Amino acid sequence: ACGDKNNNKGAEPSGSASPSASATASPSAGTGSKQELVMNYRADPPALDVSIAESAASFTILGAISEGLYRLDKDMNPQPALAAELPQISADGLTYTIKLRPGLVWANGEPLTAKDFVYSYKRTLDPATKASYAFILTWVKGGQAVQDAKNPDDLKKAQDALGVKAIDDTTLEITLDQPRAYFTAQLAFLNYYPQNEKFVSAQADKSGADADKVLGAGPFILTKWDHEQQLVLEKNPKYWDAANVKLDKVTLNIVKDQGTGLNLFESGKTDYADISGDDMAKYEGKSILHRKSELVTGYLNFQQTKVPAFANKKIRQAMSMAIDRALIPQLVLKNGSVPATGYVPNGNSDGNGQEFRKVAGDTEVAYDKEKAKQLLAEGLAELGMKSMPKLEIIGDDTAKGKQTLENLVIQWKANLGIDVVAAPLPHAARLDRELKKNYQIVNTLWGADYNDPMTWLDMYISGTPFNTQDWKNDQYDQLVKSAQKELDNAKRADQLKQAEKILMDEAAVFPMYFRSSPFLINDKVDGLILPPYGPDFELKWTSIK
Amino acid sequence: MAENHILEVKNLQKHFNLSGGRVLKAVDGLNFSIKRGETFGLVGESGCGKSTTGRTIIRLYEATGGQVLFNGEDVQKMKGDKRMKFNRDMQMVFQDPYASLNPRMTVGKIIAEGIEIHGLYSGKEKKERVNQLLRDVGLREEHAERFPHEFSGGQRQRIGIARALAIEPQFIIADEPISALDVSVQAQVVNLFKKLQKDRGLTYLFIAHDLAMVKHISDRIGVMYLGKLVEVATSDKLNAKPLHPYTQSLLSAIPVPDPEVQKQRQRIILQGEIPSPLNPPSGCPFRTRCPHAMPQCAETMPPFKEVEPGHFAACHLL
Amino acid sequence: MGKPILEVNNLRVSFKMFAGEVQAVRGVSFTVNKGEVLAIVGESGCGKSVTAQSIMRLIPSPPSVIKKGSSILFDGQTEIVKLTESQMENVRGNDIGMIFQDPMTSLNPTMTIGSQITEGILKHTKATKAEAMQRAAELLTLVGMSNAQERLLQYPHELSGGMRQRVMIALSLACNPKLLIADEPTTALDVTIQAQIIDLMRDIQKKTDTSIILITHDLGVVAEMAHKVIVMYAGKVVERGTLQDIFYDPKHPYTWGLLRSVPRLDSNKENELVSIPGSPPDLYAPPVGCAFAARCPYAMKVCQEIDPEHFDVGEGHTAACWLNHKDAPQVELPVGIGRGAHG
Amino acid sequence: MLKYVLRRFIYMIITLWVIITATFFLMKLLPGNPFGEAAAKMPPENLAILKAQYGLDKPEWQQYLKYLGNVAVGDLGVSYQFPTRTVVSVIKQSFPASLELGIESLIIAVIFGITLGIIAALRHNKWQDYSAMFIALIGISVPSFVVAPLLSLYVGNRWGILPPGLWEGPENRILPAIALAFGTIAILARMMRASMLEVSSLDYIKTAKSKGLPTSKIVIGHMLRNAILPVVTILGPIAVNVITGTLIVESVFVIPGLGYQFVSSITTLDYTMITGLTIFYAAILIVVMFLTDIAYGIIDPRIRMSGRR
Amino acid sequence: MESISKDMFQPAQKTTNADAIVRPSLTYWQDAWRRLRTNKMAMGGLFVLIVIALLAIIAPMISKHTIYEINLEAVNKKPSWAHLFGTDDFGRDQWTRVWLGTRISLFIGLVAATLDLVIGVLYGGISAYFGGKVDTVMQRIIEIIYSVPLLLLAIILIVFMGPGIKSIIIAYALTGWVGMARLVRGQLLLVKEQEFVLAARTLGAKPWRIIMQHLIPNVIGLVIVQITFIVPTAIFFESFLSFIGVGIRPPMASLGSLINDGAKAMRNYSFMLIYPTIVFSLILLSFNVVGDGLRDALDPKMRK
Ligand SMILES: Nc1ncnc2c1ncn2[C@@H]1O[C@H](COP(=O)(O)OP(=O)(O)OP(=O)(O)O)[C@@H](O)[C@H]1O
Ligand SMILES: Nc1ncnc2c1ncn2[C@@H]1O[C@H](COP(=O)(O)OP(=O)(O)OP(=O)(O)O)[C@@H](O)[C@H]1O
Ligand SMILES: [Mg+2]
Ligand SMILES: [Mg+2]
Repeated sequence: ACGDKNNNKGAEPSGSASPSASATASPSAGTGSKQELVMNYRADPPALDVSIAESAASFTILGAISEGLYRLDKDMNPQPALAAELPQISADGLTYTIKLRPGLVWANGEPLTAKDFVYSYKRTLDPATKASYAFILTWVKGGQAVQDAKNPDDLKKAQDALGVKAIDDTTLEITLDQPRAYFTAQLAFLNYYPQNEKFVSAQADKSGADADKVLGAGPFILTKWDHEQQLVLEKNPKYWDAANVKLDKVTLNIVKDQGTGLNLFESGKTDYADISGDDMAKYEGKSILHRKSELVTGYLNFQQTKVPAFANKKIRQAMSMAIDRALIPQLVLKNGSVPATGYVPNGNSDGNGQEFRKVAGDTEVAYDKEKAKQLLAEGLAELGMKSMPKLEIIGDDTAKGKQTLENLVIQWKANLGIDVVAAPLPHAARLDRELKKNYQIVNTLWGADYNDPMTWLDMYISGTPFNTQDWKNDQYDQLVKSAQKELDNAKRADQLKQAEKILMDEAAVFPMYFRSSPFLINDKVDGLILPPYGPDFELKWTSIK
Repeated sequence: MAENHILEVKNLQKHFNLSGGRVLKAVDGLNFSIKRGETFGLVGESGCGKSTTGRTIIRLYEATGGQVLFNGEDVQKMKGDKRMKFNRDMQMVFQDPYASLNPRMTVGKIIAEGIEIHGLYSGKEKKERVNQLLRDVGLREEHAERFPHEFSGGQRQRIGIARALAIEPQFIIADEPISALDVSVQAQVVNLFKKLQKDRGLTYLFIAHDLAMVKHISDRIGVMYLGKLVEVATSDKLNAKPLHPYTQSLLSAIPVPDPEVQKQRQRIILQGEIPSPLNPPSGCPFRTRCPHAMPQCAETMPPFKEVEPGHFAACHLL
Repeated sequence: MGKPILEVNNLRVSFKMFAGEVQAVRGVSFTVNKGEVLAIVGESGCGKSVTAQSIMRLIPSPPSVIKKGSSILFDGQTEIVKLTESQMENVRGNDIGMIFQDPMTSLNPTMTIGSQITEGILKHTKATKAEAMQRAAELLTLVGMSNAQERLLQYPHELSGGMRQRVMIALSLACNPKLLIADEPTTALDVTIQAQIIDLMRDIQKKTDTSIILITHDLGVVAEMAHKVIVMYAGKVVERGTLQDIFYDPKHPYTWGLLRSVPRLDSNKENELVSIPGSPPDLYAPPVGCAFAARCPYAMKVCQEIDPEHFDVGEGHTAACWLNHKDAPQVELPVGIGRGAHG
Repeated sequence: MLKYVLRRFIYMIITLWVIITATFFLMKLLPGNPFGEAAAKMPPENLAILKAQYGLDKPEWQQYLKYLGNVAVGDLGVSYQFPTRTVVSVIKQSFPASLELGIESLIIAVIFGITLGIIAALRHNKWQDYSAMFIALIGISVPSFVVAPLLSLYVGNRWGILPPGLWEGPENRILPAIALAFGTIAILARMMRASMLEVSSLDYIKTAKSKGLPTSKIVIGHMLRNAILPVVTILGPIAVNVITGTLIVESVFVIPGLGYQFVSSITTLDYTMITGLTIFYAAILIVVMFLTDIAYGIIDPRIRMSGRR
Repeated sequence: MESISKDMFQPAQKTTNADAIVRPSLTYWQDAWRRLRTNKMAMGGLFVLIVIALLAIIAPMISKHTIYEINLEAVNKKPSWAHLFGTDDFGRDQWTRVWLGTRISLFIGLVAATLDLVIGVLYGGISAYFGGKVDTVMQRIIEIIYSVPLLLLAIILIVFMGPGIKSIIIAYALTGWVGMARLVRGQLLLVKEQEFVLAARTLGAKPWRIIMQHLIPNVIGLVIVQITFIVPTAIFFESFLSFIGVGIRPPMASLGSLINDGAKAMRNYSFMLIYPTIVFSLILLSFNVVGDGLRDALDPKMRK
């Protein structure tokens, strides 16, 4: 989602072939040593409720306490979890039939059946639940109707018509509105997890608010939750795969300051710390340093209604070309992020089994300050203007956010001779102005909600809420819209590739970097997975050597 | 009322409200008047309400009850220009010379302040006037640039007098202007007061606890005890024939600067505790220390009656 | 009268100020004997309080300095000028008590009377708290305050000026000092209370054989209490003698001026009071000759050039005035001075 | 006295009401969407439903009255950002740590600040004065965002003397309390010095000396109480700030306090949280101010008598 | 006693010997200035302040470097002759940045001090002088201002004014002076009961005159001490605002924001923290010694 709120600290790319970073290549069972792990965690999660969860923090913790039909392994491949095997997909790609493992139970001992999935989906889609990720469930046939229900009757009707059925206790059938190539992986996504109706409704509006208000069927149980201070996870003995869960206890201390986090790590008080880019250099080459490249792109938007000059392609190109975007990861972020080579980041699939970036190549405008000057002059001439109006760039007011703005302002001044004023704002204020299109240039982020180019490209269809810069290109709209309906994955991937090319050629957005984040992980920790999107880490296969 | 009364005080009361709803009757029903050009002395022991009387007259305190007429006008009702005029016509010399001088102002500024407020002189004239005043009160011109703490008590008192004189008032309330001074300076100051009175026709309300000096300077004297006047008479009459037992003891207690005379004198030494104004005795306030106290004294407050023409006293013995 | 309890010799005290040095006390010498009351009189600002506070070593330093050559010998053995601050602590309150000029500001507003009195007792004796309280109550009764037990728990602002002054006296007497310095103890009080307090001090002095240095400008009080008197002017002693010497046979024009300034009970209101014209010299740079010369009606050339030393004019009676020189013209005692002047 | 307390209590209520009103409407001036960024993706109809649930569709004065009613019964509302958490529960959970740390740091600050101030005043313009004031100046010139990380890095990590963070045992309290006390020490020391200098020249100090009391007794018995008033004056607001938590010290030392909640509620535009926490803060502030006034009377009996101040 | 010629005992000519003017006659301000000048510490402080102010004005102007250049060759270099204070993350010269930041911080500090002097002292003066209901209301207003979170105010300011120095100063003007107002009021409640205030009233002095001439000069010592806190407080207030985005806009920097950034970088590049902190501490130290000197100089009793 756009700059998931707890996670805008900057990142870096890695050459790693595997899309996720993992503490070691081969998870091996720990023997003898105490299977306890202490970790820093950067934020207290909001409500740990499957329907409402929207932040990486919720995804991470719920991922440990709870489980979906599938769980992504270190290569981001879905492994059967609550499901016994991979789904049976109908020929039209619309119907998924999934067998559950027999004898599944919730952590409180109650049996877990296919009905719990049906309940979960209906609850998430119910407008009263106020689930912000409900849109992901509208992929299920009839989902949109539930979302749009205006009164209880409509709602009841729409819920009954929803394309999800418990054929029996262990068989679930899901019908989609259209074929989606990446749906099996999506079934590992938090919002497709089951929920225990009895338990959830008993909590009323406090569901997921405290340790005793969370129920899962995952590898761990949340035994303690001191808000803003500490969460403790303990092994769930009733978990179907308990035999393969090595860790007995995981303590997560909420540490917001990375400097202190590092102090805690260095003084042996924690086994895992996220660190800032500035501190990374010191650990370069050491085995405790781990990097995860994320499906996150940092980019600039130029608002065309506010600044009519930005409707001119040459001016947009000039603005982009004047920036040596390599400097942002190098001088500002220093966390391993790489200069962007397009909009869809490295590691993102193309929906057809391949990595989008590899297929699409480098579509980004190259840094060329001479050409930029020339383009600016031409653009201004076309518009009959003498100079650019006074410009302001808004962005987050974090340390790195401010430095990024500073760097851009300097480059525009030095390379293009134009004055842009930097206006760092609190995150919420920045986001508000962005969404209200009340900006001239904005420095912003987008992170994948699911591993498909569509999560990146549908937002620039003209008139959609995230197309805040008011860029409009009919050809682009057409390409993305037809890809949305395209059944042939190869063709679809090609359409999306073309669409991105248009986006980049037109300089509609200016991607600067693909984000990556550095972590320090104690060498004794084995099998801790750092996935590129969704949760921050995956604990199930982790052990202490 | 006679035309020549510059000040008339009628049933003046000043009560202080203390916390806990207690009321301190600092001044409780005073009646006296002062003729133009006269010096009225007000004596009484510490805390009997002398300063409060003075301050209420000059409106530093709002009276709780009663009236103060200055040149026939009710002081409490003056506003605006009238009030400014009143501030010019009536001045006060404060009891504590040091506390009444702003420690951060030079003497020159202190004296010039009234002149500035009333816009009397400016520039060179003002400076000359200040110098003149300094000389008048027996200080030197170069003192103008010094600060109050550099002066001795007597000199400070003179600064206070110069400040009061600066705006040429008709009436001066002198609140114990001499008690902190040594005898020779006392004499200087008293002479100064008298000289000014002669030259400018000033009227004084002269507050003190030292009867010897008050007797010397005043035409008439009022004796206060615990917020009330107990005796009023001309200076000579009071000296010759004090009526109230308190006045009698006051007069007898004045020490005489002559060792032999002093040894022979009979003094009336008062016994008993000085009552608190918060909790005044019933009836006559003086009865707790009075050598002649009678049962009647505890019951009723003796009336303030004119025993002889111009000689008032409040005592059941009379 | 017994042995000397205090011998002050050539005491010189200056204040170092930005504009120069204020020579507040310029060579003061006097002796107080056991059981004797010595009065110091003199014009305001002549250095009485500074002298008194120097004896207690209480003048703030800086800016003040006690000059070299000054000597304050207590009880024939203790050289106060040389004591360290902590040795001084044992002298203060214990050997020498002091009553300050202003009772309104000399008591701590945030402490009860009782604890202010007992503090000194606890410091100098082995008394317990309760004993000290008992002693404090006795002292209050001694200085004529009723309800002593209750008073002990009151704060200074709850007392009248006279009461506060009596508290000050009680406080200074707490440890039966050998010497009591009373700096204008009755100035702020009306005559009836003043009379009470003088009586009280006399009583105490007689009973305990305490020596007293009484500083005052009220010659009436001096006449009533003192055995010996020194007259100070501009930081110097100008005349010293017995009470009778000073009142009936003064030998210094300044003393004459002082005595004549007092309004007499029978004085005529129409007459001006006799005062000494002019004001004392600036102590930043005292004049070369006699400091009083400029105001002295009898000033001679020598007065303006040479500062007079003390001339012996009787037994223990000295005056620092050239008029007492054998070559000087004879001057009549001005009217209003001498026996019977205040009849 | 009772009457005075009662009157002050009424003032307190009025002040609090003004603050509630001001915050309530000031908050409406804030930009943005109180439901967080996820709500941005919601279709307008859903957003309207959401708004209706929070009563945001009603006219503002109705919202205001309803809110006042709720506050009166101690209900400060539910967080917009985290609908499962009420403002009161957040306060309950975060305030204890802030309070504890605040009190600890105040104790340190008062002890050190006053001692330094006294030393400086007693040795006015001597080397002790200069060194005490130099220490105080370092306290002012090195802000908490430098002190706190430095302490965590050196004392906590490099030298390993005390834990660099986390809120577990008593040993975890020391560094943050020191970091928090740092600036306060400086302010108190300077205030105390100035005020002691004034007191030391007063007459009754001479009286105390004349009894032969040693300096230590004079300082403790006579000067301290009379000099402490201005210190008490400034200590009030400082104390409130300190016990309600400070973002930097809390985040550096990983303390689950209220300071973070304050800042994050504002940066995330969590309306109810902002208003609720502000009311809480204001209430504490007003009470502390009141206690300060009472303390005046206890420290100086003259003030109790006249009832002013 | 040596013999003295007889004619010495002739009556003297009246001279004004005793009346000789001895002490140099100076006005209050001349006097204060003279006293300040003899205070070595204060003069030293004043000198340092002047040097710092001059550097803040001149150093960025004569520097070869601007804050608008990125130098890849010189990123995070330790101090050297080329870069006296080292270089930052972008290879910019810290010397230039520190002095530019000093310029801004000094400005903010001085504006804050002025606002405090004007608003805070006056407010406290009025509240104390009038007392009673006026005081009650004014004190409640202070409580209200204390209570409204600074951050909330700051964010509203960004919304309406955008980030920048103007917002900082407005935010400060709205809230920063309350401490001073309270302090001044507290002290004045004692001063106003003194007799010299009453004396001024009997002269007919208007409240304004009494507050300005009689009350405030008598709390100047405390006011100066408080002002010496205000300067650093305001500078950090600015950096706090910068921290939340209402402060100085990058690439401009202030001392506060440089120290803030330095604190983040201290683990790796301690010089980034040390130099701005030294400059800042020097400013404060000088402000304080000058303040103390001024306090002494303005107190007539401290004549030395
Ligand atoms: N502002 C005030 N508030 C409360 N009580 C006061 C106030 N001013 C004076 N009093 C009380 O009123 C009484 C009279 O005081 P006042 O100052 O008039 O006495 P005084 O006769 O001038 O005594 P002194 O000779 O000591 O100056 C005293 O008991 C005093 O405590
Ligand atoms: N702290 C001080 N700083 C400067 N000069 C002082 C100080 N204290 C006293 N003096 C000066 O010393 C001289 C003597 O003062 P002292 O207080 O001894 O006078 P005094 O004889 O007690 O007068 P009074 O009768 O008015 O109390 C005065 O000229 C005074 O100006
Ligand atoms: Mg009086
Ligand atoms: Mg004296």
